[in-house]
Amino acid sequence: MQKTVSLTVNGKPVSATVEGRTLLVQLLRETLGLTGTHVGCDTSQCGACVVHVDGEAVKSCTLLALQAEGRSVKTIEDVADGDTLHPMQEAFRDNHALQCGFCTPGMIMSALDLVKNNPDPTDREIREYLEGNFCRCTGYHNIVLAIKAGAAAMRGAPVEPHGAAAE
Amino acid sequence: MEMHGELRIPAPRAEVWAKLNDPETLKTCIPGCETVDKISETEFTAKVVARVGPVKATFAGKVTLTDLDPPSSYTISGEGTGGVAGFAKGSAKVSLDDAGAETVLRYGVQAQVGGKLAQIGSRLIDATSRKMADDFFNRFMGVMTSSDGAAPAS
Amino acid sequence: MTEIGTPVRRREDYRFLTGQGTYTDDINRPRQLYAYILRSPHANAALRGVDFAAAAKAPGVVAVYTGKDIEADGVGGLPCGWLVHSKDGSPMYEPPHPVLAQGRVRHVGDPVAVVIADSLAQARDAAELIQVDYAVEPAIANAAGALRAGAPQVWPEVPGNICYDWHLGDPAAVEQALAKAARVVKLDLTNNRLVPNAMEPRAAIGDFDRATGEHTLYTTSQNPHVIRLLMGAFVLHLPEAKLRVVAPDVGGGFGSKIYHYAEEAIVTWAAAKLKRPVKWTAERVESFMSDAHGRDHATHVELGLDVDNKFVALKVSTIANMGAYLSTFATCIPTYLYATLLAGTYTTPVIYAETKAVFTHTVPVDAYRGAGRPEATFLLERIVDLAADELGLDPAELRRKNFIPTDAFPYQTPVALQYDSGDYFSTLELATKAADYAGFEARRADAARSGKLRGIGIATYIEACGIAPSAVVGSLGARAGLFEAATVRVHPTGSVTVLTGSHSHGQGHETTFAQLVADGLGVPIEQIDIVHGDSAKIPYGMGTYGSRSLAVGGTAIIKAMDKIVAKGKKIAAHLLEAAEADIEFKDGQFSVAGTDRSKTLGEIALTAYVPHNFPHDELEPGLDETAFYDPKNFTFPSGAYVAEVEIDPDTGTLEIVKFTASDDFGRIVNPMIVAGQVHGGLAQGIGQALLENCVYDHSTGQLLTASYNDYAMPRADDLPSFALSTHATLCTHNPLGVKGCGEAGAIGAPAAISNAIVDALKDYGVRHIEMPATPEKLWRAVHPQNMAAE
Amino acid sequence: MYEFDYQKAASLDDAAKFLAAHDDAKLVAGGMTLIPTLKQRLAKPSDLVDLASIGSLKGIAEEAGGVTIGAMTRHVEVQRSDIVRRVIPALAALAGMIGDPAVRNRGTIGGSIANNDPAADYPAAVVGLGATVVTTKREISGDSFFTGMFETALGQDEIVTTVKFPKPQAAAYQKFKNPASRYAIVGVFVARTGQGVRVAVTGAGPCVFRVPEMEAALARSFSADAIKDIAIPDDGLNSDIHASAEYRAHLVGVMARRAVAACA
Repeated sequence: MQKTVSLTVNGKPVSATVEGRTLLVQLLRETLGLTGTHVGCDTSQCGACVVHVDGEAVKSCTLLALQAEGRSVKTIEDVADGDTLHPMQEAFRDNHALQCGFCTPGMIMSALDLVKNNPDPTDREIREYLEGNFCRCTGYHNIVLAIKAGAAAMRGAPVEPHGAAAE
Repeated sequence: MEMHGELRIPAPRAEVWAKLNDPETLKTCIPGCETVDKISETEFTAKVVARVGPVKATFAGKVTLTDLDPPSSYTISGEGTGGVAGFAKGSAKVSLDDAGAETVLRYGVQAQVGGKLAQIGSRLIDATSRKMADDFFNRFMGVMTSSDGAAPAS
Repeated sequence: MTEIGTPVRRREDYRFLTGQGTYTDDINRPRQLYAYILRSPHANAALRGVDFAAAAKAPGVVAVYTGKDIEADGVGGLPCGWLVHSKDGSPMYEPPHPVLAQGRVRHVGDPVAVVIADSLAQARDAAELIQVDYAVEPAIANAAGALRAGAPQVWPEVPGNICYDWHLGDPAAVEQALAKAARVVKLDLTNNRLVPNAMEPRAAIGDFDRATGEHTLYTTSQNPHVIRLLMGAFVLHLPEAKLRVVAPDVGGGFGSKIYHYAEEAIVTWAAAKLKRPVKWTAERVESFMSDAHGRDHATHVELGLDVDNKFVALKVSTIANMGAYLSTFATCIPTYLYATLLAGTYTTPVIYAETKAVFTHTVPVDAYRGAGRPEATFLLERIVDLAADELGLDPAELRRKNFIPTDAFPYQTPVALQYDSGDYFSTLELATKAADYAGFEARRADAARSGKLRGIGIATYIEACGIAPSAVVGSLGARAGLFEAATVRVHPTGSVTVLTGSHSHGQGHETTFAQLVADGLGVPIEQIDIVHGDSAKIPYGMGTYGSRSLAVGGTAIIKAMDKIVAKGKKIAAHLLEAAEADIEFKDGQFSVAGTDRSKTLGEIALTAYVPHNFPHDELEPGLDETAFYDPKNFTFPSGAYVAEVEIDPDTGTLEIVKFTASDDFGRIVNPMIVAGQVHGGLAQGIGQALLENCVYDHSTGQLLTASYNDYAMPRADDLPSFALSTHATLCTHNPLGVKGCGEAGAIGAPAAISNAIVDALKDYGVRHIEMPATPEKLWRAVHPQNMAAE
Repeated sequence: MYEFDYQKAASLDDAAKFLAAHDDAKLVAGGMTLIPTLKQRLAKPSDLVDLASIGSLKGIAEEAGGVTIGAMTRHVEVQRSDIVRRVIPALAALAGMIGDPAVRNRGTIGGSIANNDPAADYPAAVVGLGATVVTTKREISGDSFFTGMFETALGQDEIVTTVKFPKPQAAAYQKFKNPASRYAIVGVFVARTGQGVRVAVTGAGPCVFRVPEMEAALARSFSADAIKDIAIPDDGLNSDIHASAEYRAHLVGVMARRAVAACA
């Protein structure tokens, strides 16, 4: 049965007709063309699909589009300010925290969720927070550095020399 | 998965044997069984709805009785396909021995699951098989001990 | 201008960071249909019938195809790219590999039918209506089991399930040396089966243009030209000129996206039949049962040592699981990319290796990051450590004693390779120093005081990268050339487009290659564009695998730039009225030696395209050069890794306290990217050592690890930060002196971790722990009364 | 997924009535288990009844010295709740070990206990703390709520509304995670209460269970040493490719001792 869902996506009101079984990620990718959010698994583990719903990180592959009714969804496409990268995106670039880029959008959305709740996370806290985000390319070493640097930039702390370049 | 067990049933061996060969009893005892239709003395078709937590899969298949040695032992085997869920096979070697007025039923169960259930649910295969076997023989015990020989409400 | 050696930030990052990458599944074509592939739930079954009448009538369904349709259209099977011969000279058995099963399925996941519908949901709904009548037969999933008498036969034509029984080296010399050895150390070990698990699942879109007759395949590939050749020539019989293969942004490969897969042929074929685009995207559970797996060896190894503790002989006998069919390059992995590396970093004078490749009812096995070299390194570094333990020697000392001396290069090994350069002492020294190897016993004692078992492990490795040369590999059975191609196109105002046959799926070629060009032509990096991945744009190239891109693809770019500079000099000589021999090129300027007269590259390019004043007698207009580079030899990166681990004996839980790596990659163009490659390789190597395992039920062939609930992927909190260093000896046969860095971590890490574990458990008499070293295995090792239960 | 009708329940009453009338309808709370199952087509409910808009099911309150948690309260809220962290810090810590952050942002306590996955964490807390599960029909003691693998005392149209956790004198949860799924291979919740000691084990068996021998020994002497010689029989424990029953039995002992030590 088709139903109409109305929500806010990246600050803009959106309405779409969906099936009960339509997932939020399908609405984003297929209906709205926001293909920055990726699907990497079927069992809600890899985190490539993480977006923010009402400011919190959720796996958009494990949420029905209809469950997002009336909510505010933010995807990777709305993180940068125009052409200016968000400090967390900048930190990922500066610390070479991405290779193939497939996990990156989910990784950044999770990183922002972490920093919102913990503005100055330790390495261990970052590693534990990434339990639901898999990366097969980087070995996470530079992702940890990037999130630390991104968090520092976001709270206005002096940016520490980046480890990736130093090596 | 393999498991073994033993029941002491307060009924004579011939009666236990008869129930073990009775489609209605099988239907009552196979967990989730919705229909059992007899094709021959040793072959039945069956429909079983398996529920494991959020999973609910309908298996259609066959129940066969082999190695018949009335009224002492047989092997009861079931094999069904559950669409996308995959398939399941199970068999129990059942033997009966007199113990005074009672009967001792011994069983050895083997189970095998394939397809999607094995691919994504391997952690649950053993526990589910064990539970289904336990349920089967518990229900059988119930059938044998209820006064009218009918199945207890479950 | 020198861009080489600097950590230039990646130019590809902006699009990935902002969600603007274009991966195959992000592409949608007008009027696109969706394919869902029905796969076998059985490991071995005859197909008595496939009834799809109901599915064909289901809502939205456009077509249902089975093996019969494939056969009727003359669609060929997937070819194998390397012919291996057995000891007796007979060729391997090469079974048919139909893109949809014909008459029989041979592994869980074998494609049986494809449903094509207006939506994916409709295709899946309809697939459930297909009734397949399987006659299930016994299956065999493990290679050793498949060799036993009476085992189920995967191919009736292959009694005993042996694809080939291959060998390398001199068996008599090895037996003789072992007989005379002062000590022979023996070990049986397995190299666990892995699933590559690039985070982007495979996907493919077939498109057909009726007007031009052109077929286009968008696919998650590491080498679009190879797919075009194999699919065009062997499977669909299409002329290459009418077949375009595009590999857009690809989300990781690690080997698994080298091969030609059935789905690529299915969507291309179906799109032409239906005259509509057809898209297929794997679910992760499908990836587990259709992407080529990696490794899966069972090996017996013997190392002989003389009284001076010098290695005198090595004997290796391996059973390699091929799966049910031969994947594209499966056959060369446990042979030419494996046994040839068994000298490692050592002077072992005689080596004999034999490999039985065995069919089983499992997903085909092929190259996965490292491909043969991790297997060789693992057994070699384990047996060396075991020898040190038996002899009561420091493992570092035993290694140094047997290293190939730094002045012995070029060094010919007894297993066919000639190493051009290396310095194993320096990387070992760097790694052991950084790891404070000398101070370890104090840390072990500290850990023991808090009830923990600490161990340290060293592994050295050598790898052969940039597989080459074509003539040699051809003589060994390769059915492909192994060159690379590049076009350097200088535009009229001096900006540059490079078209490369290498393919980037995370490696950062768009940056590293641009650094080469900025350095070579003196053009600002912003004015350089690197194009890859589209067979319609780039010259015929071989793609990216085996850490070859910079050494082979990069060299092709250098060669093309050399041609640009040579032609530029001629044009400059004409413009500047000087002798060609007097023209120098530096930092983007062509100058007459000893004068201040010069022309920029842009001026030269403009002259080449607006050839009013141009040496027409001598030259053609334009400044656009292509080079094909076929390397003279492999490159030989090497290194030394040190792992320090701590085990909780109560639970068997292991923590990597420190991981130190020192690598020799030759010249490094972008140290930031190189470090990233090492990090990623280490994570996969550590994953193999501690977490990852593809498990089949041996008696039924059921795949028990087809999701992340059961296949343990390394997560951030499973891994430490890594301490890296490099020490360069230059490759002597490519102009850059580069060696390749993509696989090193995955090659060296498993042995380093395993050696550390065995060291931690040495008081318990442990000789070896099979990978992955799970907590339960480690707990059982320290509680031997429980061993029997395993 | 198979197609279903999505219903947003306006009230508990509505939801219960709908369930009573539709045999194949399923409740969805956080959906963290249900939706992946549906994606694999391993269930075909006719309707999904979403409890998300029922405000009365959400929230955490300090009541009768303990903590009452609404069924639709998410793991992240329990993990971060000042009340839970003050009154039963072990419960907040347990909530923080479930799944991963994005899962904790959606998953709910009611969904978790109603599902009763044999490796879920919450059942250990409910039984370990001697909590009471309040439903639309009755109050059920934690000990009798979990009846078997994925089975609970809930009827078809019965919905969990709150869980009432009494405050223990001390409590701790120790979890040994499955390296792949991060579910509990073994999780042990130990609580010292006015009525004695409770030891509840998840992950090890088909359903959460208590260990009376340990409870008795700990009642005599609340120390890790007091239970060091109590061996858990492996008979009937779970066995899979990740851990044998024997290893799980061993881990129950280790995790229990660590939980006791963590109570100090």
